[in-house]
Amino acid sequence: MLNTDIFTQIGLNHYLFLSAILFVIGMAGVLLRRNAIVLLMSIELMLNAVNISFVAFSKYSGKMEGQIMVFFVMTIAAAEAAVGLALAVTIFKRFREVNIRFFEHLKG
Amino acid sequence: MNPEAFLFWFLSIVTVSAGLAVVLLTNPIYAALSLAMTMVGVAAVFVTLNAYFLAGVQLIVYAGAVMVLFVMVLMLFDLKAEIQAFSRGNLSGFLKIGSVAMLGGLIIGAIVMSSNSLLGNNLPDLVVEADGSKQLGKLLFSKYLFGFEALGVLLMVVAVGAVALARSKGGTHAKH
Amino acid sequence: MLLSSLVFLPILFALIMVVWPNKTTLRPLALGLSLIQFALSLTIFWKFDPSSSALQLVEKYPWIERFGVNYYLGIDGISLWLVILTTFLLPIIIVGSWQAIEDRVKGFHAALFVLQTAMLGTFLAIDAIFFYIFWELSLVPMYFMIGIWGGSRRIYATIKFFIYTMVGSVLMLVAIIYMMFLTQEAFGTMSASLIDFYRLDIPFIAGQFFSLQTLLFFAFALAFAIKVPVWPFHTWLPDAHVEAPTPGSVILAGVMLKMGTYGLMRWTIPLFPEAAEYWAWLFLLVAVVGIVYGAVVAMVQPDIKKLVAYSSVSHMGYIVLGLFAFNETGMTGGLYQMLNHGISTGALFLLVGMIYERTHSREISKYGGLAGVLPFFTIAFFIVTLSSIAVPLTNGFVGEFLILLGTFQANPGFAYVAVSGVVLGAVYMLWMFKRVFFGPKGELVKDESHPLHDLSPREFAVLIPMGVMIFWMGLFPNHFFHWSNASIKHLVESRSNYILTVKDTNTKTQSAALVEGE
Amino acid sequence: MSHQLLISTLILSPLIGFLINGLRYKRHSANVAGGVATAAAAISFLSAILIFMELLAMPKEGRQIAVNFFEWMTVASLKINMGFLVDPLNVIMILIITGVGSLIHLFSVSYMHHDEGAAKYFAYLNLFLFNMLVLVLGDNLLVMFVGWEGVGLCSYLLIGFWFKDSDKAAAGMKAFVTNRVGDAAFLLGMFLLFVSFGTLNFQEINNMVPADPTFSWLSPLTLGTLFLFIGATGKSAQIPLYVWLPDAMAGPTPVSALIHAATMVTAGVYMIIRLNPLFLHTPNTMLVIAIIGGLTAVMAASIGLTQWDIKKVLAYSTVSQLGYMFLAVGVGAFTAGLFHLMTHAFFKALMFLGSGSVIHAMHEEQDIRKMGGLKKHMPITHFTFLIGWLAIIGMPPFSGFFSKDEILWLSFHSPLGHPALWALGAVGAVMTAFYMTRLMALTFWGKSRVPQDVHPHESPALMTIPLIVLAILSAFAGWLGVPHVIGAALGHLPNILAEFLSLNIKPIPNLAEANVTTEIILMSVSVGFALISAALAYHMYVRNPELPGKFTEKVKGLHNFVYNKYFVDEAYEGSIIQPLVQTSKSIWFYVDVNFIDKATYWISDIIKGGGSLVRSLQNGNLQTYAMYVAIGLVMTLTFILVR
Repeated sequence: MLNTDIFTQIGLNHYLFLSAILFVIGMAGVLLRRNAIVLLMSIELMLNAVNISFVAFSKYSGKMEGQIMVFFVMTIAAAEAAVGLALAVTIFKRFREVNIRFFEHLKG
Repeated sequence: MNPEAFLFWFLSIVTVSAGLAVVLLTNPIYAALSLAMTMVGVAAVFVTLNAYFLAGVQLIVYAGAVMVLFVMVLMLFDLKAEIQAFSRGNLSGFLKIGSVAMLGGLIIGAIVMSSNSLLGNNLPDLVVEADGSKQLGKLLFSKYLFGFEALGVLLMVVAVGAVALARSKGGTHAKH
Repeated sequence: MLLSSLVFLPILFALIMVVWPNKTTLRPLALGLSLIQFALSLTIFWKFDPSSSALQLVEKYPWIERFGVNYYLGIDGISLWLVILTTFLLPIIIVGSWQAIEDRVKGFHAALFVLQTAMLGTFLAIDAIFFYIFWELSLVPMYFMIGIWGGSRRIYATIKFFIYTMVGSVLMLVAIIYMMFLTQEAFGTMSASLIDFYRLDIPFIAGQFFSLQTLLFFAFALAFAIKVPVWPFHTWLPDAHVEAPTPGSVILAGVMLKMGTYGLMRWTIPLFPEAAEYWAWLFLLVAVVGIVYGAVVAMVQPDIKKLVAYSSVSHMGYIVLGLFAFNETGMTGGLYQMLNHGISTGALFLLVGMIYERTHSREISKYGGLAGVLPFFTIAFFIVTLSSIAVPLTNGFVGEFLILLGTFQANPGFAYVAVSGVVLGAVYMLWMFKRVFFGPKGELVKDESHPLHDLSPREFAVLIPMGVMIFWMGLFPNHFFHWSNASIKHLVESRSNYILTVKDTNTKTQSAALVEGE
Repeated sequence: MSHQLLISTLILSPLIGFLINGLRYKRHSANVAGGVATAAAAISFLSAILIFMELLAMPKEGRQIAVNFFEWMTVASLKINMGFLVDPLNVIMILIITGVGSLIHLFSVSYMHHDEGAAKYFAYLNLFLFNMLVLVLGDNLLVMFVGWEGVGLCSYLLIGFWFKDSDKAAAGMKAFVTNRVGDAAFLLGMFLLFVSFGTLNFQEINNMVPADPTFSWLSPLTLGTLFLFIGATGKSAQIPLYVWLPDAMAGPTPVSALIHAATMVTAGVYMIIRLNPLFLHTPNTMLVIAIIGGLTAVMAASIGLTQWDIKKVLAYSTVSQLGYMFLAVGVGAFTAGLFHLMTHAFFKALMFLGSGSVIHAMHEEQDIRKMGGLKKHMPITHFTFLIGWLAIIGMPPFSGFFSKDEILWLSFHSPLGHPALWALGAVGAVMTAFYMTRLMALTFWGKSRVPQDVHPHESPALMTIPLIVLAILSAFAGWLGVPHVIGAALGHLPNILAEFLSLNIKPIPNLAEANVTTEIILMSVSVGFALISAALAYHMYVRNPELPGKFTEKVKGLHNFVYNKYFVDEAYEGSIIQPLVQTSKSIWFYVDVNFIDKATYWISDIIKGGGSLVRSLQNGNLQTYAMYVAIGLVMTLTFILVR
């Protein structure tokens, strides 16, 4: 008999799994995509994944701090997106290019 | 299958596939739209976790403001689907995918291994009250007031900085 | 205050050099200051008590109390002569470089004075960290001296010189820090004082390389061996010498190499007596190999300066041989040979520099018949050659004889081989002498358009003190032994349990007062 | 006069002469320079005579004057005084040195008249005297070594005096380096003695020598004496280190007379005599010394048979005669050794000066094939040379006869001797008679082969006076050491020398009573054969001048072999010098430059390689950096989980 509890009894772990998968997907985007803007999007994805964890913990431990943290993370994410995009705009304005491979000035 | 479970599975499938789409679609506009979809999914997940206020904020801030910003920028750039959306290099590509997969596996493994010690076995079903927003507000303006204010300052700085950056010609690479 | 002023006055002099506005009076000023310094160093003899093996004229002030690091200067019979040698050579170098250095004169003299501080500090510091600072400081001015005023491959030579010495000294730093922790374990408080280091009892296991004392011994010994340089680590020396300007070569050969042998004598041997004894064969071996190797390689050098550089390798081999004989004869000979080498090789470099100034070549094959053209130069060169090949009544003989005798007493086998250096030394020096000074006139000497001038009064002024020292040290070595005997005797006799007492500067007067009171 | 002052005058007056001439060496006046130098030497000689008289005035047992100037080196148990000791042994030496030295100085004044470096020459000559006196008078081995090296140095300077000629400079260097080989052995000998006795003082060593001889080859004393002997072979030109002496003839001829005949080269003999109790203690060394001495005597004499250069002949003759001295000391006949040293100093100095006179007359020509018949041009030179010749071939009653005969007899008779050694000596004597007669014949007698443009003339008085004085000494000095048998025959003539030296020289142990008949037979045999060989040489070179050519034609191979000095120089060149230079070059190139130096490059290459490897990680690509973060996360997590 297949134990179906794992499908029916949704608990903390399920949310954590979901968060992990989203985080990994976001990370894959950061590593693999070449478009700077998509890169930024992937970062947003990772942040959101983390947020899910926070909220899940908050719910299952009964503490509000998790949600507070999510609040902060969102703010930071918004700020980061704003700055990142501003940078992307200036770079694009100068080079007409948002390909991340194009910016390798940190080369040692 | 109870409604809760159904809702969870449905939302997770939507969120994950939208997330995948963000990474896999070559056209940035589609990626952006998929991201918006993911945001909405996440917001819905928040709802299932009784974090109504956050769900709202998520929709407003992310799916609203941030996504609009992204789309605006994309439109500004007028980008087409890219011919080479993914970075080149067999070895590094393999390494990247490999390391990402390993990381995912490891995180999940970690969760499984530590699930017993995380919060104990008898998890309370629902602890957070329905009026979580009130508690959140109280907490935010008392205990975490300083962090809140600091965030405010940060946002201010970001706003000024972003404007300054966007206005400058050539940004950090400008030649004077 | 005497030692402090001796060590740090040169820094002040260097500052004066830098801010001095008048370029023409710069050299006389530097000469005057260096003479003041020399005179100051001579006043040590008034205060120094040669009958005591203790550390004298001690100055100790806490510096980094948490780690037991002190500002700690002291002098005894071992360092006394090296200090005098350093201060003696500086005026000579300044006069010797009167014409050799033409650009950036200010910087050059400032570097000389800073180097002086570093060298004197190395010889006088009794605190390990303090010592290490001076040890490393000495690299910097030398680096600039070779790098700025050097020959065509000077950058290569400086980097080689710097990295070589650095590798060794970093190991030494690790060992010093480790020993500071050992003092903490042993005495409860951390101390970097050499005197506390001597009191440590570091476990030694014979035959085991990875035992504490052996490792520490090699960490120190390697640093010094590279500086000396002992045989397989010698390749930086010829390059550095060839590229260095004359004054750089003189100071490098004259004093800086002695820092290595002084280190062996002051640090390595008394700090790790068992390990030193156990591994003495290794040092005797490389010393003997160095003596023969340096000599045979010197023999076939086409470049005079390189020849002298390799002869240094040979001579420094003698010093190490003497030190590791572990008897009074050998050690005294070793110390004496340090002074001899400073004088005679220094003089050789000066002479090579003088002829280089005239012809701009150091290639032996381009010379010949100089003796007929430059008689005074030839005489000077010949006297220095005699000193270098250790002809009796010159200083070289006393040192070499004592070293070989000491080695023979301790370990005849090595002495039998080392004696061959006596023959080979004569071969390479005299062969070079013959090719440069005798025979028909070489292409550079013949050249009618560039008539060569014999020694100028300035050059006489440089060489006469050297010549006087050569014969004085050869005829009356006891004048010199008198001041170092007690310390060397103490070192040899109580080597396995070496303790350096500190002589209170006031005791002398106090006891005198007591006698008067009675 | 106090002893200290006397000895200071003796030693320091040549030094002062050296300083005076050295400081004014740019003035070219040979007369002034020579005057100063000769005066210095003469003052020295006068003080030597005064010292000698002082000694004679002393009671026989206490005949010694010890003077200590200052402590030279004092380290631990090593205590070396700058101390000098005069006793009967070295008073003879200083008389020879300063006496012959003064004569040679005088001779040089005229001989070096035209040389522009005369002041330098006289300075060196005085410096040599100083060093030689230090060598002889030093009361310990180290002070002796000071002189030992010092005379080598002067020899170097004087051989290479005409340094513009590369060969002459090379000869000087060869002399110094060969001597240095000996000196290194001398040092080792000193170390062994110091380790054994704890002192280097001659008297203390001689007093401490154990009574019974040691027969072990490896005992420190045997080794020590052997090493000292090797030192002596260097200085005194014995096999295997004799090669420098013939080349040393590159120097001015008076130098050859003073340094390379009369004084310096005898230093080795003197040193052994000085330490005679010690050498008697080690019979093995004595045997080696005797054999080497005998062999050198024969070998050098045989080379002398074939040479054409007047100075080369004399040089090989000197080597050969030194061989006799070593033969003498090797069989324990120290008195005879010193006796021969003295007579040899007279007649060889005489002959060298005579050859100098000839060379001077011949305008620097040294080849005896271009001489002949000089007798009538240079009567005084010829006459004095004749006396030297009679002395060296051992013609009674000239001095060489007495000393050589004493040596031959003792090499046969002494318990340390052997008939074979006597035979070597006798063969050497026969050869000596032959080549010296040949030299006489080719130079002075027979028909003149002098080139047309050379007009030989008698030398000035300044040169002939020393010749005459030396000739007188060569003729009569032999009577100082009349052998016992002759003395007895002539009515109890005492052996003055032996008696005078008895304080310093240990008698040969277990010496049997001399058998008068044997002694006379042996004496007659050696003298007889020498006479026959001299007559043969006269016959070959004066009567039938074509005969030698025919003879050498017949034994061409052997003649070539001997004429080329047994190819010893070439053998040394090929087996030692060239390999040394080649090995040094390859050591420098392959070991120093390409191995030791390169090894450090390898280390730096490894570090550099590592650096560029790490550098390639930092490629400036943001995503790669992100990947490192991911990999780091993976590793950290793995670490946490696995642990």
